[in-house]
Parts: sequence; structure tokens; C-alpha cells
Amino acid sequence: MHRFLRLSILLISLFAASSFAADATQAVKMTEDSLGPLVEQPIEFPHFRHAGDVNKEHPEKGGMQIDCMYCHTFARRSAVAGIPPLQKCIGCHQSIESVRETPRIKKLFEYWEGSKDGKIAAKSPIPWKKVHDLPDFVRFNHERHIKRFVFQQNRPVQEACGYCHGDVKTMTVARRSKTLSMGFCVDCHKKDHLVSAEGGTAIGNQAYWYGFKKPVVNASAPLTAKGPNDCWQCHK
Amino acid sequence: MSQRHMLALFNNFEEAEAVVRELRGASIKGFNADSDMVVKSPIEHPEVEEFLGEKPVYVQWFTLGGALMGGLLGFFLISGAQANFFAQVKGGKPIVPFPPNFVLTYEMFILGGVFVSILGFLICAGLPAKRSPLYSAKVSEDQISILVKSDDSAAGELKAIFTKHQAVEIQEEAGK
Amino acid sequence: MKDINEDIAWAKINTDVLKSLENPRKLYWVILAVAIAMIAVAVGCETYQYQMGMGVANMNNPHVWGLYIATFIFWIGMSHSGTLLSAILHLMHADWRKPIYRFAEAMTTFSLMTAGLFVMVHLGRLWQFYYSLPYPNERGLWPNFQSPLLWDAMAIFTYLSSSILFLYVGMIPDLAICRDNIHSGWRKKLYTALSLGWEGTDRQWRNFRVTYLTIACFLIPLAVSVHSIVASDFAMSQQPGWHVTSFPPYFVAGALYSGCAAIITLFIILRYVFRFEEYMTLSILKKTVRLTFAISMVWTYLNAVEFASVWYSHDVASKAVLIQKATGTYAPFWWMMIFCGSVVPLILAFKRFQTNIPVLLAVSLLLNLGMWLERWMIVAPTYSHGYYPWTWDHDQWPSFVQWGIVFGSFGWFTLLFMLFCKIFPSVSMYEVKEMVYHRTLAKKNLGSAKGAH
Amino acid sequence: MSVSNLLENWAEFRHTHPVDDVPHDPYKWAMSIDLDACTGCNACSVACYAENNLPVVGKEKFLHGQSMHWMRIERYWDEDGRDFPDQGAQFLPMMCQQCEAAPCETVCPVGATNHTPDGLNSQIYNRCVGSRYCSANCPFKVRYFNWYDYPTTDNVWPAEMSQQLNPDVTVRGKGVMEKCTFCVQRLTSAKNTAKNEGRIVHDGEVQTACQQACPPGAISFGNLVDADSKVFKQWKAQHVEIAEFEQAKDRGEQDNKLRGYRILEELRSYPSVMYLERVRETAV
Amino acid sequence: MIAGNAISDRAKDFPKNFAKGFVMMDSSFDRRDFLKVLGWGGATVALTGCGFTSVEDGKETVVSYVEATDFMVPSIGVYYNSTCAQCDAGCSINGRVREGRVLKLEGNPASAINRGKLCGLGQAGVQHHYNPDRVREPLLRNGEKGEAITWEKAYALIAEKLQGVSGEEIAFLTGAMSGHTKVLLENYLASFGCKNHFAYEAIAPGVVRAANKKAYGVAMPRFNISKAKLVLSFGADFLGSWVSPVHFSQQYGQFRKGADGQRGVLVQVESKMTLTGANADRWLVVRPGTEGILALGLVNALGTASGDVAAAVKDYDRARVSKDTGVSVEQIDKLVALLKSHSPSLVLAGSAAEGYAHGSQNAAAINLLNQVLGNVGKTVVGPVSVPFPQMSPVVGNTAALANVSDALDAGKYKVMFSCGVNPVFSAPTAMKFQEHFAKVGFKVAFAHYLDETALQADLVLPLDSALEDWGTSVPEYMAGDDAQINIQQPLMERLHANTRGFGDILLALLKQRNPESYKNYTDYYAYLRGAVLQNKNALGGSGADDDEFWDASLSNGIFKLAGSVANLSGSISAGSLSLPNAPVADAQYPLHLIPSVNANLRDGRNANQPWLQESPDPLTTIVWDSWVEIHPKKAAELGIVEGDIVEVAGKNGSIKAQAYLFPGIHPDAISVPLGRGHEAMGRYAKGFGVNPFHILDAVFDKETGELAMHETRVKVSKTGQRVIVVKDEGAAGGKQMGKKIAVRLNTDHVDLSKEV
Repeated sequence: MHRFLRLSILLISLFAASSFAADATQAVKMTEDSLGPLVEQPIEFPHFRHAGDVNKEHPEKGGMQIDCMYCHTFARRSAVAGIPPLQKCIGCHQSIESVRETPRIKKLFEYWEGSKDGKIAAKSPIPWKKVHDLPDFVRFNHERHIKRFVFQQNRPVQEACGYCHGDVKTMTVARRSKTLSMGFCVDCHKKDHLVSAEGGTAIGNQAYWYGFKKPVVNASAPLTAKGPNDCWQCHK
Repeated sequence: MSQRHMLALFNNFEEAEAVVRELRGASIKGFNADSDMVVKSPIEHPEVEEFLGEKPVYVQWFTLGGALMGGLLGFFLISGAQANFFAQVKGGKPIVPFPPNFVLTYEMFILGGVFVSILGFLICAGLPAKRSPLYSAKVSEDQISILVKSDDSAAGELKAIFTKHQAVEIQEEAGK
Repeated sequence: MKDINEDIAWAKINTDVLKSLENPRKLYWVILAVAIAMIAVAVGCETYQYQMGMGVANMNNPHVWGLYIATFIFWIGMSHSGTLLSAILHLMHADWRKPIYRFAEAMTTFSLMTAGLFVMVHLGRLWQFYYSLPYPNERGLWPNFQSPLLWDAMAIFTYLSSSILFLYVGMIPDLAICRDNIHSGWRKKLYTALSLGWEGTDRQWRNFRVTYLTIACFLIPLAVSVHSIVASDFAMSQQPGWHVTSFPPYFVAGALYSGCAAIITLFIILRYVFRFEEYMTLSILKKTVRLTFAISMVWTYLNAVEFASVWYSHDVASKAVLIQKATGTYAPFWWMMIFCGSVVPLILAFKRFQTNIPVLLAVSLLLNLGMWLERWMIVAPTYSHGYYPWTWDHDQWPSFVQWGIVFGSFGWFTLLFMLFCKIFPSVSMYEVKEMVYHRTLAKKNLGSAKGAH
Repeated sequence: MSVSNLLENWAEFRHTHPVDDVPHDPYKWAMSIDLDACTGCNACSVACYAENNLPVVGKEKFLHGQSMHWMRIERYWDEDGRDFPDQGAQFLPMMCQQCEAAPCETVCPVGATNHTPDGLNSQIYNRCVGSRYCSANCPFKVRYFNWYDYPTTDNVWPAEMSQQLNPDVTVRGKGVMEKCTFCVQRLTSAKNTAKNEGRIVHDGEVQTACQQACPPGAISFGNLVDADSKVFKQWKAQHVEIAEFEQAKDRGEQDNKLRGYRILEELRSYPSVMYLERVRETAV
Repeated sequence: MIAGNAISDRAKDFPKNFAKGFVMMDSSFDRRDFLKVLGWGGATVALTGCGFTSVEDGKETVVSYVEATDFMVPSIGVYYNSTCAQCDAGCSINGRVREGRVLKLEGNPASAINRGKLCGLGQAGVQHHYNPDRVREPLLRNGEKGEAITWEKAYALIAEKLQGVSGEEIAFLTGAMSGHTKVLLENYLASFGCKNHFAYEAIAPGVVRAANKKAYGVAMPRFNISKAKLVLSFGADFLGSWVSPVHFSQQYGQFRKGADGQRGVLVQVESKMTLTGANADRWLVVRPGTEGILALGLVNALGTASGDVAAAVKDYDRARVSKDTGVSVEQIDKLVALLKSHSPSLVLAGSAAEGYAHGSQNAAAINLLNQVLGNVGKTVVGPVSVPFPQMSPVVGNTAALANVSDALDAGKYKVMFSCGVNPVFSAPTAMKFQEHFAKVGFKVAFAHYLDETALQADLVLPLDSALEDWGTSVPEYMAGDDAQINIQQPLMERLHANTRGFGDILLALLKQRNPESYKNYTDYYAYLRGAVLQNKNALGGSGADDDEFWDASLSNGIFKLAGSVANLSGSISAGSLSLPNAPVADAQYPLHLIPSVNANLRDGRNANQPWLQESPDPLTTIVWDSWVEIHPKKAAELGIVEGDIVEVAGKNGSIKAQAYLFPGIHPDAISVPLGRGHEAMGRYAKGFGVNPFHILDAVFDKETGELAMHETRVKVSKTGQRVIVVKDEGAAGGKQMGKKIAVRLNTDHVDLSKEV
């Protein structure tokens, strides 16, 4: 009989293994590769100095807690976050004398005023390299995500942006922190997210489609809905 | 007591049959006809096997298990995959529609059945196997052979039976 | 006439068949060379098509499928003969199948592989082929299980893998023979590895028998499902001329038909090339031919049923497609299909032709042509005469790219098949021995019965 | 994809929305085209080229039936054997009918074409493997396949021409099926704006490119769920129901004063485009 | 310098604020900066849209603005209003601009002409702008080749060539002109004392204008199609290409619905079905040239005329009219009954009626019918005129070409400028224009493409496209109740550095003549702005701040101003009416050649825009080629089937093209479309189709001297070759095969009043 025992154990474990494999598809593996290469930027922008937390002991090491959207103004108004115009950098740095002579800031001003060797014309845009690059057929909408999570649900900006961009306030951005693969996006869209009416979204029965199940409005549990699940949301 | 293997080759199936019958009939000390005797033949030869006594075959249980597993796995894999697209219907059909899933379940049923049957075959037939201690290429040609394992003591008696039935050749190998 | 001569020595069977692995007739090498040249044509055409896009095949908006899908169905159909001979006739204890079922099964396997290639060739984005496979991926996406194409893929995968396993399992005893008789080179290693240490023990034979029978039982419904699923590609659609309930049995009959025709062709070729005259006897050929004739009549009947049901129903659009087939641009091909499929096989009804090799070769080739035309006549006319008259096309003619790839596919099949026959025993040795053994027994019984009188 | 999800939501997965028991909400995009106003001028077709990055295939490929016009104007003549078509020709703008039970959707092996919650038949270019089964199964033959690589090897947008391409619409490479999208890029942008403001899209807020261009205003487009929309009113006035295959008009109700119909309705694909029959004066 | 309105799509409601925003940026912000083409990360179009995943982190550069204003948000389109220059109807366009590139043209809803609508031709304007075959440098003839030179050199060369040439010896050939460019041009010519400005349009309603002038006192009254209950059009393809098709189409939409639920009825009389004819309730095929006879027959049958009109029409009884025109008596009766019951109606005289040697008579007869029906003042009303006569349009016609050709033949001109016209392509060979043109000593062509005329020129000056240039224009057909001056403004930065606007060039040339008067204007923009602000009050900006007014005007894309409505003179007279008898058959050339005007290709100046080439002709669905329309009966007679290459031979040459059997044509006529058959111009135009302009006989209307386009007689013969016609129509040939696809109802089965 032990042969049958062996056999049934084998079959059961085969079934379990295949079910598990099928079930675990969404767990997106993150490898070194999926984060893209390290990128050398024309100016190594110290995000931690601008957005980082204040360090009371070593103020020179800490940041200034500048809101992401102070510079990345387009993110809340457009699908594309864009890069802040050079004007924005200069606007502040014109009056910050203390770091005026540091190499990075000197470089910055070369783009504004033109370099002495004439290689950079005055007012030329800084050729930043793309780090968070999605394929051309993917259209991620920054505006909607920020409206939804920052403005309607009052999540901290750092958290909302950081979900995809990582803990920017501690770094200069040289590579991605998340894979940004489709599975990464879909994973999140499959989750139930809080839907709050206070933020101003009259969701109506939209939630039915996005959450595929009609929400019970008056139940004590908070109202949730899934993210949009139709392909045309991101691919057009 | 040390054991030895002995292989007898026969040209004739009737002879081999007679040997098996006799071996099973005779009670030789140090030799168990049920477990120590293997008949090797070039063709599938149910008549010879009959004389070896009822030996059950379990492959069909593998088949059943495999087919069921395949079918279940198929249905749940497919339905589960379809449930991923919870906001997209196709052609006005339900998200988990039965007719196509049945077709695929059917295919998976067969696939599971076939695969696991083969697996079962290999397990039950003990394949892949090492060569048994004594083997003659003649078996794959036209001769039937009987391989026995016995105590040294029984060897003589067995050999006598083989010779009696016109064994073409008897190979021996000393046991450990 | 005997299926096989019972006096044939078992050892001779071994040597005769094993000889086929070593020195075939010169014709073998000629066939191989021709096959490779044909493949070269197809590879060239496919490369061009891959580079430029599907447009070079000269398909257009209504005519989106062209010859590729037609030929795909043809190859799938071809594969059914193997199952017919090895599984159905096995269950029926038809002994005469034994010398020829091995190559029929090989035919099944390789025509399925060829058919699979056509699915690929047909895809607009071949490089994204893996999108249609169900496997866990980082996109979190699955293919669409509602699509008959996916059922197709699934069915073909099942069929192909089962057929390969069936072919392999059935070949294990023969592989052991090869192992025992060939003593050097890579072949020895190959046979040793593949024969899995088979020794023909009673335990092995016992399990072998049950397994073989079980898989044969599985293969029959599987084969039926495969071609009826291919039929669903059409029957499940909404197009006039395709949306026909009788398509699945019609397809299955057509499949068996073309498979049998191909068996006759290959029978004749193998018999000559590998000097198998003693095993692939004319008597067996005769039986195959009679089977083919029977199936051809089934096919003819189902064809008539399809036309009749279209004609008699009120489906105006389908009727229009039928009329267009018979009178439109495709009429020559359509009538040729009727001629090759229903008229030519009448020759097979005559006893004197049932063993006439040149006639049979010609007839079987014509039958295959007819069957290929049948598939084309299923796919193309619907496109030029669908529901929407505005898009009725100036009938599109496939470009050299399509013809080249279709042509090359025959080379590809032939190459694989011929290589197989050279590497593996294409006549099942142990089963021919069984056959001989059974005949000897029968004769003996007959003799003893006579003696009793 | 878990079994628990399946068991938990089984009932939801078995709904045959949207045509049957679960209606669209809050959007169901639909169109109505007044054939009496349509002059057949092709402005819509050109607008579609401009909006959706359609390649101009050239004479040779047009000859081979490989044209890429998502919106084509069909011209029919009377078939009564008179010498002259003295009641004019009949023009019909034909584009993807965005069927509710679209025959193309079920057959795609990779699921590149689906039904969206707002009632559109979506086509995802980057998912498409090019099996062309959808086109084979489309009764209207309004799906167009990229037979060649128009952007690169065919170079249909030479030099500066490529600067005209609409960045909101993916440029399709070879081997991809495409079709009318009801200008989904415009719809998405309008829906996003509306969502940001916590409302649904108003009637007239979003126009398809063809509707916008149409000089006689024959095309109306809007949200069929919204009772204030023109399209809703038109469908209602013509007694055309989305999930029916035979309408009041066909049954001879309403004294036959209706002129709304859908094409090949009897195939039960439930198109989202209603046409209004062309009218001709009898007195002359 | 600032300019422009920029309305992000969500801020359309606040144009004023935006205008203000511009003012504030005045000192720091250059408009050109904004129009600069940028490759925005994630927002640009990659040509490999859905091939392999094209993520290459760190390889691509994100381009950003150096300075940005509030409304400049990447990936969000900005809309500018301007004016369409694809034809002369003067539709206002609304161009979508993103990241500095103009993407798509839409109609400007504020314009009374097109009310937010735009035809295919207009939308193809972007393809004119981005056309790869545009001329990019000034080119000076050097043997057979053009040699790129600088603008300074080009201007100097013109100055040199004009040295010692009297005003009499200079000619300036243009298309229709209006607005400030016209003012500058007149000023320039005046500086020589030159009066030789010829406005030439190959396809223009020249005869109808003259007839209208006679009948109503104005050349182009307003036709209120939407108010008419019946439109009877004698060959006026107002839905396709006649005068202001987008405006008329838009009116047609209303006309069909009917203001009070009574659906308007359209009857079209012509020998070859036009797009309008294809949309008519009744399309009446008449023998070519007998439109006037039918009109007079109708006047007679109406029986309401008196006096000299009654006398003039009394010979036109129904039987005779029916015999002459081929329209049956019953049909005439029906039509008369309908004309009586459907009032007000509108009768239009179009190109099919005017294209004969007796075209003026035809048009007069048709206008007479309009008058007799009492439509004048109801559906034919006076146009509004712009209170700036110097800006009002000079309309082009074919008589101008005849004049200039004759003068060239006489060797009158030493220097000739040509701008916006292509007479070498569009003049009949019989006129020998090319030969005459060659006699000019120095030929300057202002050109977008190296078209047939530019190739003959000695100096080619590359023009800006309409989407990069400044300008104003006054439409000839003033559609609205207010007068309208259209503004043209750049939608993006100049695509090619070395093209110039026509205004800029004229200004530079004027500065050569008259440096003092124009020294204040650095460029044409400055001139334009100055001129507008000078007349701010008249343009509706009294009291407004200069900048604010300017910005608001640009934001609107038009100046709307109260103009004066011209009164129509209403005397009905048939005094000078004398129609010739129906034409007799010509044994040698039995068929009438009707050169048809395709709504998209017109006279061929837009032939190099691929959208237009691939846009199927609505009636035949043919693309990329010319064809010969033959009635199936006639074709059967001649043994011609579809796709036969036939030779169409007239007195002045022959062309070969594919035959298309077309039921909508008189059996005694054939038709070949104009606009194709270029031998130069660019990759999309050259070598496609044939050019029927060249085989037209040089017959002119007797009164106006306009080229009688329909007067050519030809014969048709098979060449033995056959091709497959490249068309959209499938094998079913436009039949519905019993399916319910495009369906038609009779009026008695419809209740439009219940419809939405």
C-alpha cells in the first residue's frame, strides 16, 4: 500500500504546486535588472537636500522638506509630470548665496547664462536623462493619481509619489526603485482602495465597474473600489 | 547464504511456458517462484504471463488521478485567469463562461490523463531501470528468457529444469 | 494474398528493419535534398514576410487569412491518420495495422509540428507569439480562453505531446532492439538512453500493455476533439459559410480522409525507399485503400449534407457564399475539390487498382490536393462574400510568399519524416513479430484442427 | 486569480453584462448618424486620419485592399434598374460599431480586444499578436490590419510629416490590428477632467473627431446613460434599444414613422451606432 | 513682442485672463519660445509605438522648458484660432498645438462661415504645412537647376531686375487676394504705377458673379439655404466645392431638418452628378448646356411672369423644353407644382450652367427664375460688406488668365511675379500660356512647392505655410449677419528657417521702393498690428486697451464688425436674354467633356497632400488617380468596361485614363476630374492621374470672357489596355445585395417634427 500513499502524496503535491504557481503570478519579482541601469545625469540633483527631512544635528546634511509639487508642478495638472523649467531652479538659487559657488550650482548657472567656453548657450534646457521611462504605448496619468490620493484622501505627498518613485527624499535619482512593470501597476489596481466622498468624487455606480461589485453604500465598513481594469485606461 | 542469478534462453514459447509451470509447481528451497522469477520476451506475450500468476497493474489509477487533476486544474486555472479581467466582458458573455471552459477542461483532462499515465507506467514498470544482472540480446530478437534468482543451493535444481526443457543457453552469474 | 508471410524469421525482421536505419535506396537522399531545397524557399519567403510585414503575402482587409490557415487545417487533418491506425485499429485488434502504424504516428507528430508552424507564420507579430501562451508573467496577463484559437493551441499542444508520448512509448521495445544490435556511435548512446533499460520483462510488458491501451483510448476522443476544435475556429464565428453546425464532423471526416490518402502516398514511398516490400505488403495496402474509399464516401456525404443544409435553410448569406463558390472566381478550385475529393476515389473501388502502385500514388496525390483545396475553399470564399457587400473583394490571389511558404511546408514535413525514418525503426519490429506469431498460432491451430479430423 | 476570489465573487463573474442584467453606469458611449444630413463629403474620414495617426498607404496598397481608413464613406446606388440614379446616391459612414456583444472580442486569442466598462470595444495595440481573427469575425469588416510597417520601412510620415502625429495616440507598427476607437483619447481626457471635478462628463463636452468635423452635423455622439444627452434622446425617440435585435420599427409599431435602425442588427451583436434613414421627397 | 491667444483646453472659459497673462509676460517671454518644438518626455510620439518595448532608461533625454508660463503644461493641448488657406471660402480654424507642434485643425465655432466645422480639404492644411516637398530656400535659376541663394541676394536681384522697368512692364499674377496683404500688394504696385494685377482662379464662378451683379446688383449675395423649403440648383455643387461649401453644408444640415419640421427639398439639375446632386431628392439629368432652357421653361410653366419676361419665355413651352433638355414633361409639372407649394425656395446657378459660351445667358435665365419665384429678399439676401474697401477681396477668374496670356504673347511684360497660382498646370494648352510665359525676361514665383509654374520661373521665393504666417483676409462670401475679417496667425514656429510670409516679402520689397514710409515696421507682424490698432474703433475695439484688444482679437481669430448690408436691386427683366437652341451633335467629337471639380482636389493646388489623394472621391470612391466617367449605356455602345484605359481626344489634345462606368452622367457626356495629373509639385502629386485642363478648348463666355469649361467636345476610344481601378468600392459595386445597410424612406413615412 505504501506505493499508493506515495502516489497520492505525489499527486496532491503536484496539484498544490501548480495551483500555487498559478496563484502566485502577481507577485512581481524584482531583480537588479528590472530597475534599469544607473544613469549619469548632467547635474547630480540632490533630492535629499531639497525634499529630505530636517536634520537638527547636522543641518548641512539634512533637507529642506520642500513639497514634491513645489517643483514638479505639472504632475498635478497633467498626465506628464515633466521636469521643472530651469527658471524654477534659478528663481531660488539666484538668492541663495551660500552655495552659489559649488560646482553643481555653477553648472546650473551655466545653462542659464551660458558657459564661458560657449559650449552651452544661454537659456538652454538641461539635458536630463530619463529614469522613469515607460514604454511608448503606456500612458500613466500623474494628475489622476495625485488628485485621487493626495487631494481627495489627504495622503502625504511623499507617500503617494513614493509608491512608484521610491523614497526620493533620501536620494538623488539615479535609477528606479520600483519595476514599473505592468504587473506592478495591475497589482495596485486590483486592490481595494478607499473611496471617500469627502474629497469630492461622486463615484456613483462607477465603483461597480471599477470594483466589479456594487459597493454597499450604507454599511459600516468604509467604501472601497478597485482601480480601473480596462486596458484603454492606460493604452490608447 | 549467497544468491545467484541464472538466465535461461528458450527458442520456443511452449518450452518456456512449461518451465514456468514447473518452477511454480515445484517447491524448491531457496527459490520463490512468485518473486524470484522474471520472464523476458521479445513480444507482448500475455499467455506466458498468465502462468506467472495474477500480478495486478496499477497504471489505470494513475490515469484516473491524472485526468481528474488535469481537469480540475484546467477549470480553475482558466476561470481564475478570466477573473483577472473583472471589468472587461467579451462579446457580451459572462466573465467566466462555461462552454469554452468546458472545452479546455476537456483538453486538460486528457492531457493530465496521458501525462500521468506515462508517469505511472514508468513508476509501475520500474523504468528507467538499470540492466538486470543477466541479459541477452537474443531476447530482443526471437528468444524468450527466464531469469531466476535463487540461493546457491537451488541453482542446480533450477538448471536441471531449464535443461530439461531444451534451454538454448543458460547464463549464470555468481551472487554476492 | 497474405498481410504478412508467417514463415518470416524473427531475426530477419530485426535485420531487415534495422537495415532501414543504415542503407536506404538512393531515392532517399534525393528526397532529402529536394525537401531541404523546399524549406530554403519557405525560409526565404518567411524572412521577407517577417521583415516587411504580412502585406507581402498579399492579404487584405476582408481576406485576412489566406493560405496559411487553410494549410494549417490541412496539416492538422493529415495528423489524424496516425491516431486512426494506431489507436482505433489497435482497439479493434486489427493486426494489419502493425507494420504501418509507426510511420503513420510519426506522420501525426510531424504534420502537427508543421501545422504549428503555420500558426506562427500566420501571426502578424511572430515575435510576440508568447503572448498567446498561458504562463504566469510580469504583466499579470493571461490569454483569452474564450477564443477558439486558444482552444486550438491547447488541443494541438495536448495532441502533439500525447502523440509524441504515444509514439515514444510504443517504440520503447524497438529502441531496445536497436540498442542491442547497434554497438557503436551516437546511435548507441541515443538508443540506450531512449530505451530506458527496457528488457521485455513480464512486469514491463504488463504495464506497457495497459498504458498503451489507456493512451490509445485517450487519443481517440482527443483526435476527434482536435479537429472539431479546429472546425470551431470557423463554426464558432459569425461568418456566412463558416457558421455551420456540421463543421466539426465534416472536419474530422476530412481529416481522416486526407490522413489516409497521405498514408497511401508515404506507404508507397517508404516501401520502395527502405525496401519494406515484405512488411508493407500489397495486402495491407489494399486494406488501407479500402478504408480510404470508405472514408471518402463519408466525406462526400458530409459535404453533401453541408451543401444541402445551407441550400435548404433560410440563411441567405450562407447560400450566397455557396453559390459564389460554385460559380464565382473560386469555381475552378471548388469544382476541382469536388472532383478530387469525390470522383477520383471512385477509382479505389476497383479491385484491380487497389494494388496498382502507380495508380495509387497518383490517386493519393490527387486526393491530397483535393483535401488541400477543400480547406482553401472553406477559408477564402467567405472572405470575398461575407455579410457586408461593400467589402466584397476583388478576389485576392495569394502572392509568391504565401505559395512559397505552403510549398516549403511540404519540404519541412518530408525532411522531418524522412529523418525520423532513418533514425528510428519505421516498422514496428516487435509488433510485426507479434503479427507473425499470431499468424503462426492460427495456422498451427488450423493445422491441428485439420489433423483432428 | 485565486480560487477564493472565484468562489467569493462567483455570482459577479457569471453576470452577462452589459447587454443583459447589468446596465452601463455611468457611461455608455453611443452614436447616431443622420443619413439624411450626411452628404458623403469625407470630412469625417480626413478628421480621423488627422486625429488617430492613420497611415496613408498609397495607390499600390490601396489597390490591394490594404487601406487603413477607420471611417469609410460607402456609396450605394439604387438597384431598380433605372438608367439614372435620379434619387441620388446613398452615403453611409461606416466605422467600428462598438458592438455590445462584439463578435471580435471573444475570438482574440490574447485578449487584445475587450469590452470596456463604458461600452466601447477596445483594441490594445501592444497586446495584439496579429492573428486577425477579430477581423475575420467582424460582420462589418471595419477592422484594419497593419500589413506593413508604415512608420519605418514604409515611411509614410517622411521628414516633418511625423511632427503632425498625435502624441495621445499610439502609432501602430506592423502586424497590429486597429480600428475606430470613438476617439478614446478624447473620452479618457474628458472623463479624467470630470472625475477630478467629481461629476460625470456633460453632453457635448467631448466630441469625436468625425463628429467635430462633420459640416452638416450629421453625427451625434454622447453618453447613452445620460438622459440629458442628445444621443439618448435620439435613441429614445426612435425607439431603438441597445440590447434588442429587432426594434419597434421592424415590428411595425409606432405607425412606422421611425427611421432609426442599426446595421446587421439581426446578428445580435448590438451595435452602438444608430443610423437614421435617409429621406427622399415623394412629390418630385 | 507678444501675441496669441492660448487656451488650454480646460480654460477655454477664461480667454480674457489668458490674454492678460500674455500682456504680463510681454517683456520676458518670446512667443517663438513657446512655439518651439519640444520633445517632451513621454508626450512625444515614438514611431515605434507598439513594437518592442522601447524602454531604454537613461538613454532618452527629457527636454524641458527653460521658462514656462502658467498655461504651458506638458501634454496638454493649446488651441489657437486662425484662418484656413486651403481654399478661398475663409473658414476659421482652431488649431491644436502641443509642445510647439500643430497637430490638428478644427473649425472655429465663433466664425459664421463654418461654425466649428471643417471639411477634409481644410483639415489637410497641416499636411501642407509639414509637407516634405516644400521649397525651403530662395532658388535662382541656373540653367536647368535651381541654386539656393540668400534672401538678401534675392531681394537685391529683384531690385536689380526692376531697375529701369516701367510699371507698364511689370505684371503681378495672383489668386484671390484680400486683407492687409492685398493692401500691401496694391501699394507695391502703385509705387511703380503698375496696374497689371491679375487675379486668376482656375475654377471660379466668374460668370455667375457677373450674372448676379446684373440680376441682384451684387456679385455674391447670401443664399439662405436653411430658410428655403426647396432648393433648385442648376449645377451648383454647394456641398462639394462651390463658393463656401462648409457653410452651405452646415446650412444644408438645418435645411434637411427644417425649421418647423418641414424638411427642405433639394432638386439638382445637371448633366454630371456632383456631390450635391448625389444628395438631391431628385436629380434631373439634362442635356449639357440646356440648363437655361429648363429655367425659362419653368418660368413659363409657373405662369406668374408678366411683361417682357412672359414674352421672353413664351416660346419655352413644356414640350419644347422637354425635347431640348431631355427632362420629361411630367417631371417639369411635378417640379412646377413643388415650386409653387414650397415657398420660399432658392434657385442656384452653378458651374455646370455657367461653363458654356452662352453661360451668361444660362445664369441669367436661372436668376430670372429666382426672381420670378420671389425669392430675392427672402432666401437671396444682400451680403454684408466690410467697411474697408481697400481690404475687400479681389476675386479671381479665368478671364484674367486670358488677358495676361494675351499680353504676354504681345511681349508686354519684362518682369512678372506669380503668387499662389499655377497657370502652367491649369491653363488649357490651347491658350499657349507656357509659351507666352517664357517670353518674360524675369519671372519671379512665390511658391510653396516647385510646381509647374515655379519650375518655369527664374527666381522662386519660398513662402511660409498658412500655419506659420500672419495675415488677414476678407471672405468673398460673407456668411453671417455681421461682417467678418479673418485673422491668420502662426500656430507654430517656422518649420524651415528660410521661408518667408508673403506679407513680409512684400514689405521688404516696399522698403526697396519706399523706405521712409515703412521704416517703422520691422516686419509684417508689426505692420499688421499697427494697421489693426489704427482702426481699432472700426474693428469693434473702441475704448479697449491696445494690447488687450489685440490679444482678444487673436483669441477670437476673427474681427466681427457691423458692416453695411447691401440692398438687392430687384428689377425683373428678361430684356437681354437670348438663349441659343439646344446644342447639336458633333459628328467628329460626339461627347461633351465635363471637367468635374472634386471637393478635395479642386484646381490641383492641394494635390500634394496625401490625405486628399487617399480620400476617396465620394461618388466613384476612386483614389490616387484620374478616371473617365461614362454612362453604362454609352460604355456598352463603345464596348468599354470598367478599367479600360480610354483615350479622350478633343481638338486640343488628348488624355488617357481609366474608364469608370458611372450612372450619374448624361450619356452624351463624359467627365474627368480636375486637380490631378501634376508633372511636378511633389511626391504625392507628381505622376498620379491626368490633367484635363490641358485639353480644354479655348472657348470663352461671350459676355464675360470667362473660360467656358464645359464647352469642350471630345471623342472616346479604347486603347486596349486595362487596369484595375483603385477604389474603395468592392466587387459588389455599390449594391446592397438585399441587405439593410443604407436605407431610404419616403417623406410620407417620416415625422421629423417628433425627432430630436
